[in-house]
Amino acid sequence: MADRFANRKRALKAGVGALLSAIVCAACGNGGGTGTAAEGDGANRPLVLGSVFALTGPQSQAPYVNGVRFAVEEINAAGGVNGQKIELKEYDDALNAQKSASAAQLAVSEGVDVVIGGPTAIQTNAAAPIYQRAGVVHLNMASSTAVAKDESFGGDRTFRVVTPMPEQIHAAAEYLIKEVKVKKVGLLGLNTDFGQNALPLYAEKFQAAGVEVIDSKLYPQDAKDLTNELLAMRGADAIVDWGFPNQFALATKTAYQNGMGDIPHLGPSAVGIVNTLGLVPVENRDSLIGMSSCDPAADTRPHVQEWAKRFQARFDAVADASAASGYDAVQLAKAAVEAAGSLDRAKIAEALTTLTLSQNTMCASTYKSDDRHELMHEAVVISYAKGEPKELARYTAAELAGTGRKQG
Amino acid sequence: MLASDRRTGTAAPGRRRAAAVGGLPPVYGRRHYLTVAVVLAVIALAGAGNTGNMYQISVFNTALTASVATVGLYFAYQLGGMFAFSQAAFMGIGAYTSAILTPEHGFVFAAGVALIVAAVLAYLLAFLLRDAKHMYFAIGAMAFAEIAVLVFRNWEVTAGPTGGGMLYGIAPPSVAGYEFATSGQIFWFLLAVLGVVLLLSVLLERSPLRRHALAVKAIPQVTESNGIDPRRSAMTLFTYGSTLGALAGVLQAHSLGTIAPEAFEVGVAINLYLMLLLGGVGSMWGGVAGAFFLTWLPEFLRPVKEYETVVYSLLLLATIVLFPNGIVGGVAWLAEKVRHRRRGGRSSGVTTHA
Amino acid sequence: MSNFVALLFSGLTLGAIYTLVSLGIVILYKATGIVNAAQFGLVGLGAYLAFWASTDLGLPLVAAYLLSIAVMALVGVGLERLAYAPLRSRPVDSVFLSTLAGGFAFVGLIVLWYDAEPRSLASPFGLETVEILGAPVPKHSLFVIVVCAIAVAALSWAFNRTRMGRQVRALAFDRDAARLQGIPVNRLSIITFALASAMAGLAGTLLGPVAALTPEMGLSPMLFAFGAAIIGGFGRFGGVVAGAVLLGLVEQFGGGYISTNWREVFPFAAMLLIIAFRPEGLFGGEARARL
Amino acid sequence: MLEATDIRVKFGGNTAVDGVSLRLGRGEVVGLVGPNGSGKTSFLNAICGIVPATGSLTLRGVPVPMGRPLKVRAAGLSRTFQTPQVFDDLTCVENVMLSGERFRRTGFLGATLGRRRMLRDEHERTERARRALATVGLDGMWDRPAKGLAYGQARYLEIARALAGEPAVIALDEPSAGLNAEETNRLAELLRSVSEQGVSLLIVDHKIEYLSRICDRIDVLELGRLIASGPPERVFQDPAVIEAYLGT
Repeated sequence: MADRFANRKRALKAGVGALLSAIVCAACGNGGGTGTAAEGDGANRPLVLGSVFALTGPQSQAPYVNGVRFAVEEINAAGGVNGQKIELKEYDDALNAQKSASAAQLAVSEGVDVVIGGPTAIQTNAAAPIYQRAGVVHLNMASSTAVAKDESFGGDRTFRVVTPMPEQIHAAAEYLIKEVKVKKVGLLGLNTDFGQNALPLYAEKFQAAGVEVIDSKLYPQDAKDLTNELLAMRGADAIVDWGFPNQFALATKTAYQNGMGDIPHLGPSAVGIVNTLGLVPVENRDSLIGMSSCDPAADTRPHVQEWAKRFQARFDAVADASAASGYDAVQLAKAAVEAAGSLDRAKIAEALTTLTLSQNTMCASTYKSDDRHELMHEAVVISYAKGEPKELARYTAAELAGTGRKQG
Repeated sequence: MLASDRRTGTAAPGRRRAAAVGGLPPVYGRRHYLTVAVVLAVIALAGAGNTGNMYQISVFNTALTASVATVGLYFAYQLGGMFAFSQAAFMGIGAYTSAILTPEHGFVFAAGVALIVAAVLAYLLAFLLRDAKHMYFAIGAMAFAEIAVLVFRNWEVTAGPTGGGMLYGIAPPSVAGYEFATSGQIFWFLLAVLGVVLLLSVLLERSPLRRHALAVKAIPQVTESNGIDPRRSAMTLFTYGSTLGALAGVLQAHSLGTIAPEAFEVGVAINLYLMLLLGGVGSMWGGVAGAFFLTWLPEFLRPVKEYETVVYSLLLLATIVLFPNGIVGGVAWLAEKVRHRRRGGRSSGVTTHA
Repeated sequence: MSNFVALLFSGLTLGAIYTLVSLGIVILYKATGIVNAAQFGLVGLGAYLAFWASTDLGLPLVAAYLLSIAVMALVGVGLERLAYAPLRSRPVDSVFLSTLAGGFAFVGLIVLWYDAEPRSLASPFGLETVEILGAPVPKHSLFVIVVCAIAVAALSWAFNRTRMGRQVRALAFDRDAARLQGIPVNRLSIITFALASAMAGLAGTLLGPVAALTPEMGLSPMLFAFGAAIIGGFGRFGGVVAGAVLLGLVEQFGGGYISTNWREVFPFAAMLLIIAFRPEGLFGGEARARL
Repeated sequence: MLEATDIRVKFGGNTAVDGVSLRLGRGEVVGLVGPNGSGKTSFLNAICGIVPATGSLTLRGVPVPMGRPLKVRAAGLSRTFQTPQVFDDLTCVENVMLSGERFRRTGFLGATLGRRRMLRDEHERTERARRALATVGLDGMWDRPAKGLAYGQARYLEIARALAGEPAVIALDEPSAGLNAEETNRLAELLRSVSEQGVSLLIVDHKIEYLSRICDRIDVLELGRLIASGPPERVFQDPAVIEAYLGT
């Protein structure tokens, strides 16, 4: 969601270059050459890694892209995988189904072995079946979809690197119920699959724990006013708000203005972005709680803090959960290839099902696939009081694994 | 039907173009069927060359789907004079209806129902807005589109308020037991559908409907005092065009395998308009040309990464300004120039309304 | 009751913003015959300019607002000089489409300038509220409403009382006749372009603190603005204002008392029905024939 | 053929046509004259149903509702306009084909399922259109786009379109406007031959001399009222009429 360019002058220069190259490319006609999709073999050739995210348009997913780039740079600098440098190919799928499909097809036709991408359901729904059919190993970033083994379009080559949303929701509910000891909650959510999938799960968890759900409301993506929604939440001792950063910020401001500024206001990893972008005045962030796979900014592990600094220096951007997941996805690919000892995709997938990764991972402390190809089952609860991210609670695989089983 | 055209000698290609053949006005003498054949042949050749490359083919499929929608737009907007900002919404109506019905009743039946549903809704909308002209109709259609998208998003039937209106794992098209599973097979299926659409559209081009529509668009009052109901042709053509939109939606849903409300927002309709405008609003061929041009353009622009949006819209503006009659218009103009030279300056009266 | 008041004010705030965007469109149409669908890009640009002025230049907020509006006026002049010429001769609907494309060009530029992530523009009043009939009403909302009221008053004065206003009205009534009478068409079109985009900028700077800044933030306000213009029959300011406020209130109260999940449906349904049953707009419109 | 009684047209406050009654027999040619603003065109628009009006109208003895252009046309009254209204994008033949007395099978189904019969109808219409064009002396221009026509030709094209509808009555609004003397004579010839085919003509015009040649009767309007009616020679001697004209 967040993206930053190193410096704008360079960006604009590049823009001119881009215009030219665009014309040249239009002249050269072909939209992308065919590559060799090598199933099997893998005798001394580099690992071809695809990074498929939305780079263009008003919703860009640059943090993932940067995370992936960063990992590839570091790994290659350290000698690569099996003595071969990783060959990174980046594709733009512009957050729309048709472009996701064509980007996936392009990646496949250019012979990627492992592809990392699909942070949203739109992208994943369109692309996952294509990778699956082509036998490409797919490290998926969408927390809200059903993608995983033996779901309708997942399969033996599809793995999920981020914590499934149902498990995040389980953790969040646990926290509010056990730690905050809420009696009444109000549920808000974005009126897309993101919020729509989440709210029923929350309602379920809270009702099971005998917590009263005051109201559950969805708001539009371009909401310019959330007075309605917040007024409906009056009387709650906590608000769950499953939205994207700008609506979450709007909700926070409105809550504050309507005298609900002091009750916990819990959201997804978007809260981290609200904090880093300062979408809410710093004095109004005390009630903000973020639910995320991880948050490097609040992570106490020294190697993560040190990594976050390097990342900041490299991209002039705060390393967030997305960046960390992107980074780890590459580490997973590397580990799998090394374990497989070849670039045979079947073997890579096989290795992913068995390996356990806990060295220099920046998001999860440990990645270990379960029988549904979910590699991560950890979640953290972050407080953003005074704008300083602080870890309130951390939920481990032991506590979360499988809590989202029936969901998707 | 084609046979009957031929019997009256109106279809025979190779006759002097634009001649009053068999006693009918020149439009019946135009080489429509030849053009359809050529268009299909070109696409087929270009596609067949790439059936090996799934990426190229998938882009072709997107373009073919878009072509169906833009041809529909040509009839609703250019002939019917209705500012059809609802085209993407009708794509959605088609896509959801057939995606939902297919598992139970199979592709063909589902698609059929989808088209009927869309046609009925389109006619009702046209009837509701029958007195609204130009911008007024545009905004009305836009409002309809917004409502449609909200319905996709919030209605239980369309994976409503708990699934984001997102459907996936939609079966590929299958006709008479034969399933078009791979992108390559889908390409040929889409091409065939486009062919049918073009032929059907040619039949409308070569009929009183076109004449009436053009007249109504020009001076409605006068057609009325000549005994032609100015609303009738417009509503017919809007319905036809929107139904083609729905057909495009059906094709998209089953060739992509997934649909989401975002894919049918007004922005998409605007894009369809740009396709028609760039291709040449003067004829349905313009729709096809524009669809292919605007589908490939972003693919060409892939290397441009984050500058795509701005480069894209600048290129658009440039094309709109430089080619008022779009690609087809430009080509026709060139062809005319060449013919001019060859025949020592005798114009053969080609207009961009080819 | 307090709910009602709260919704009333948030509805009025939205209405005020729609009004500004809408009036920009209507004025430009009256003076030049162009239906400018690039307005949404200008709204975004205005907001980002204010953001730039307040953060990168570190100006105090009000100054930043004013600077943005001033720059937007210049942008308007630039548009008139560069973009208007090729459009002058085109039919109204292809102009509409070209300007739409132009609007997306602005979005692209904003993404290049301040990438795609949401930004936040502060209000001079921060998050302060005042108590009205038991409802906490954000001072910013009142600010928006007041500014809009002043803008409308000033505009209608300019249009009905000044010579320029009369000339523009003459243009709107009969372009060619006005030309023949030696009305300075070019000067007027420059002025109105500047005015229209300045108003878009104003709308953007006022909308910024309400929601967050995103490159496409102007899109949905523009749809409503067109709705308002249509309801007002592309004619008298009063009609446009009424249309805009109506849409704002319908959304808020529809959302508040019927269903939030469907809240966006209500204003659009209202538009659809009004266009269907009062094609010339609720308040009549001189422009209908030509549009 | 045509019987209009007590036609009234009001624009806001002022009355353009104030209770005018008028009847045409079969093949009769009536000239409707009067100073500018005397309500001639308003009267035509009224009986053609283009402007809201009161009064009653019968065509071929059948009563026709006011303000319904389609019904008026179907009942057998077609008209031409002060400035010729032709469709530039269409050829001459197509322009004329726009006016058929019936439009069955001209819709979507006609173009697709009912295609063979539609084509047969089209042949008929084309033939009729060509005959009409021949009558007005535009043969050979069949497939020319109407865009290229000269003003006079456009006028004739419009008349041909009116004729092709095989109407009982044709109302012409200043057909001689913009024609020079020689063209006006040809127009007169044409109109007479048309009337000889049994079509009644209601001609609004200024050029008295050609009207007096072809008209069986002249009706004079002033300020929306009928002030004189009768054979040309007598009407144009009528002092009231002269007064009205000198008045302008």
